[in-house]
Amino acid sequence: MDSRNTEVLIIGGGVIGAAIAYYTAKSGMEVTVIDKGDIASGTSSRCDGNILAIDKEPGFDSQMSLESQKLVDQLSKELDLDFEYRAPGSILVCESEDEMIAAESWVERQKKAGLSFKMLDRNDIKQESPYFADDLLGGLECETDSTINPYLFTYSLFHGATKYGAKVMLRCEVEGMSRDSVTGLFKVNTPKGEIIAKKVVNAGGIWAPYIGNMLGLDIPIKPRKGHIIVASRDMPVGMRKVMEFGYLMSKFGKERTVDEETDKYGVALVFEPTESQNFLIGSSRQFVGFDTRVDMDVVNCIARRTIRFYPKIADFIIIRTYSGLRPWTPDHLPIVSPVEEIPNYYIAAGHEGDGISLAAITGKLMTELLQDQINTIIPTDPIRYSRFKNVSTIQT
Amino acid sequence: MSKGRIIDHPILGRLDEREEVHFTFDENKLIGYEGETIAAALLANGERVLRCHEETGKLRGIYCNIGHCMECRVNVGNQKSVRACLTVIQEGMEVKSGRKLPTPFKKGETQ
Amino acid sequence: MIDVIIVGAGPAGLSAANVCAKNGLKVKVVDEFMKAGGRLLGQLHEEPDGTWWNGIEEAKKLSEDAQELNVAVECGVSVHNIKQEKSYWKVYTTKGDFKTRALLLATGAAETSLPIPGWTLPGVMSIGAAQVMTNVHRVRVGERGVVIGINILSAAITRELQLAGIEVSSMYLPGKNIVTEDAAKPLSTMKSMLKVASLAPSKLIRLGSYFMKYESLQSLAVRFYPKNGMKVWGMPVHLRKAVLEIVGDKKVEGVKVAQVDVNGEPILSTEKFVPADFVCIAGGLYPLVELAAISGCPFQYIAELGGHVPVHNENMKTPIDGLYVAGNITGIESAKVAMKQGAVAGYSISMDLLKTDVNIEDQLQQAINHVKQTRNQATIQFHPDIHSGREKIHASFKNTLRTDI
Amino acid sequence: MRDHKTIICRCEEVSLEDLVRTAESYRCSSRELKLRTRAGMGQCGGRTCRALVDSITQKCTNDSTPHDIPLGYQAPIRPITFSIMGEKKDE
Repeated sequence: MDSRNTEVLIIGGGVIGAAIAYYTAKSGMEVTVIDKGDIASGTSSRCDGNILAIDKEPGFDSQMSLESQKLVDQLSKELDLDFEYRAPGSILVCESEDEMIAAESWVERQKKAGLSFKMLDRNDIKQESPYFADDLLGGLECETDSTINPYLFTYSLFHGATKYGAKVMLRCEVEGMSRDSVTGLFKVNTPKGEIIAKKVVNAGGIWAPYIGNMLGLDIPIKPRKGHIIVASRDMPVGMRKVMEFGYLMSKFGKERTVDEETDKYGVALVFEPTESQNFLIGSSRQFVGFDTRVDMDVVNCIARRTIRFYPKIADFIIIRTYSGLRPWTPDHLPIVSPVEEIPNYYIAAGHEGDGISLAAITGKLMTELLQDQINTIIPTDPIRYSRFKNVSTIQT
Repeated sequence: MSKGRIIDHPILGRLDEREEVHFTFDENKLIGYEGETIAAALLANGERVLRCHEETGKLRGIYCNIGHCMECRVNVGNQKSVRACLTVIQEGMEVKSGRKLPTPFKKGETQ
Repeated sequence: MIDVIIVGAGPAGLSAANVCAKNGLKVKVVDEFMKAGGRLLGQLHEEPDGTWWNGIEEAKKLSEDAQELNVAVECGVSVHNIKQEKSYWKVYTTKGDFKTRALLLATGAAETSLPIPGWTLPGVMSIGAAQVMTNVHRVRVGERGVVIGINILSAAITRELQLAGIEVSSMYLPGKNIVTEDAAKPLSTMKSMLKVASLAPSKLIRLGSYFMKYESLQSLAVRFYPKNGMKVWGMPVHLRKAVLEIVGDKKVEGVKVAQVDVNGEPILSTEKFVPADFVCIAGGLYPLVELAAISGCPFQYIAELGGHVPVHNENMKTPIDGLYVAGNITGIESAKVAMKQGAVAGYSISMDLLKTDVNIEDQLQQAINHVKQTRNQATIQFHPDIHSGREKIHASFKNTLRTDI
Repeated sequence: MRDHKTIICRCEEVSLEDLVRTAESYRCSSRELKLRTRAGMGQCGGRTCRALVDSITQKCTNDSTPHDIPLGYQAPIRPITFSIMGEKKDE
């Protein structure tokens, strides 16, 4: 059996692993990435692609996204492979007075946190797209939000990482892991041989708890399923990402005044025009284990929600659907952190629906953590693993 | 019936007389026969080009003729992506060829 | 709730429907095409005994039987999804969603492509498209065309075009590239054509039977293949010429043809333009398995059956409860075999839904025997090793533990 | 209108040359080849090109065809409108 040594072993070939690989390799570290499947073969190719601040809790959360946006803008210039980057901003639309009031306070808080948000009135909404329902009252805008193709972004990061010397081993599942108490080295068993690593980064997404469990960790991440509809090329409906304000409610588990099914499946409209002029339309949120099959009842519900906001696209053509599992954490923030009880073991997972948004900042931060830098690009406390120390059972 | 049709066939016999159906293709008035598909009626009228590729503008006609390839998709009234090869023509039907669409996000094109 | 929904009103689907209905089951058949019959529609060939196999008539007979038996045959309906629930299947269609106790997928086959520069031009169509246009719609696909791809299906359909008075000037091999490779080799094409004795011209058979007996002489047979092709029904079949490009401005105007060496590599100095106002692409057939794939049914890749096929047994049952398959979705064979398979599926479903009737079990066994007999007697054999393909898939059923998803 | 490229995916106009180059560069699966090039991602759901894409993958990676279908199918397997998809239906 082969045996190889590496300074940093990243477990997970999704967008998070890709970004960490890129920044660590670029910083001169010796990096190996392993994945049980292919690059971007899990959640990172079963999602939509946005670097959003608009839907982040004002404060640390939205600032983290803003930093990520800046990094992605840089990446769009420094990486060789195009990943369909655009930065047209994004909007949230409101369907009730209550939502408008909530939106105003959202905008105020985001502005206070230093982000460029503003309210939109009925007229602005009409200007935004002639396809919108007439009864929408207004909404809000985040000017800095950007959009990318998630799997092309992942491919591009890996392409960049390998140019800086990163090694990528695919179809290479972690079968077991141990840490030598004397040398402190990690021994990782894979079908392609043993890997000895000084440092390990668990970027396993929904599988992070499974990987963590090999060293006795209890990582509070659960798969939360989301569906997306792909609609075929048609006339441009709008130029940028649109979400209904209710998306925030659904994301943060707040009460909404919607019909039973919409509530049950956590359906909230998310609309994204892609570079190939298709439309990606979501969204849903369900805890149904690791079942990735598309549930047509959920898709029906999303289609109804779409028509509610865009009645004029009822005759547009749906060409396929897909669903992905988002790595959910109890407080909706990711874990990007060293693990105190296991020196040189790190976790970068649990981004739920924000993995694409936060990949760049995660990669950058993890590189700094791996190098034991004191001054990091963003504060690390809110996303430390240790915040879950006292959470013994995960509540959904 | 027009010259595009196979009226007499040595094994299948003579084509039955059928009712005419009047329809338009991109505003041109054409005649087909009851029970036939848009694709058949258009080909019998000498129309080979049914649409162009939405992005590149390259011309397309029927390819598989049994609903698999989607190449013959046309617009019928307000309906998009109607497969000409599976859809029976109706009196007064307005058939429109598929056109090139704007691609505002393609690199090198104006937003 | 409906007892049986059958997707596909072709030879397999209709035969199955009629058997189920005879046994008293409530049956609904849906099909995308506007007429029932599936691939039967358009088939027209002379049997060895001189009679004509007219698929349209066969389809009519099956449809009439279905009507008499009160089978609900709904055409112009597309199924876009299926889902297994606890005790039934849900079938999602463009005309509403339905529940059924048993679901039979008889979705047939789709055509394999032979990509050649210019094949997206209007006027280029699959060979099956030309067949349907000619025999079903009775519309001329053009005045003078060429066929690219020499195989059993293209030979049979080219003959049908000729019967309808449509001139096919030549049949050519496809220009060789990484994906057309197998269809672009003169030797393997010749071998496969020799297996269709009834369709091959006598001169070809003579040449073939002399040379092809000996492995070492096989390439000689190809080497001596006439440069101007060999005439079949008055039309040259070129095993030593390939279409390198389909040419035209707004639609097909012709093809660029060159001689090829024994390996199918073009000899560029021999390029010639051949005018044509239509071109047919004949790459063969593969099982159309989409619905089976989204049902979660396990698959096997079996080249002899034409590609990926859902795992099933001789009774046409898949390992998934209440899900059955019949016809070309289970492997590429003639419509006659599909009809017999449909009957098997019909008895199999009847037995499972009605439980007790011993009589059905006998009939099921008989029907299975009929499939084998029909297969053995087939004049058109799409794949010479069909028997071994069938054995493989049936064996895989035994190996598949029921996958509870 | 002359185009000497060999188109494999007619819906997304992906050429043989692009597919072979990508398959050879990344030695990747059919699915990754699809995602990198868009071959098979158009309206026909890959019915016209999936076998071709699979064969390019195999030839460029020297793999044999797997028994699991390399390019997965996703419902709806026929294009349908939002209004059909979103209909509230009583069964």
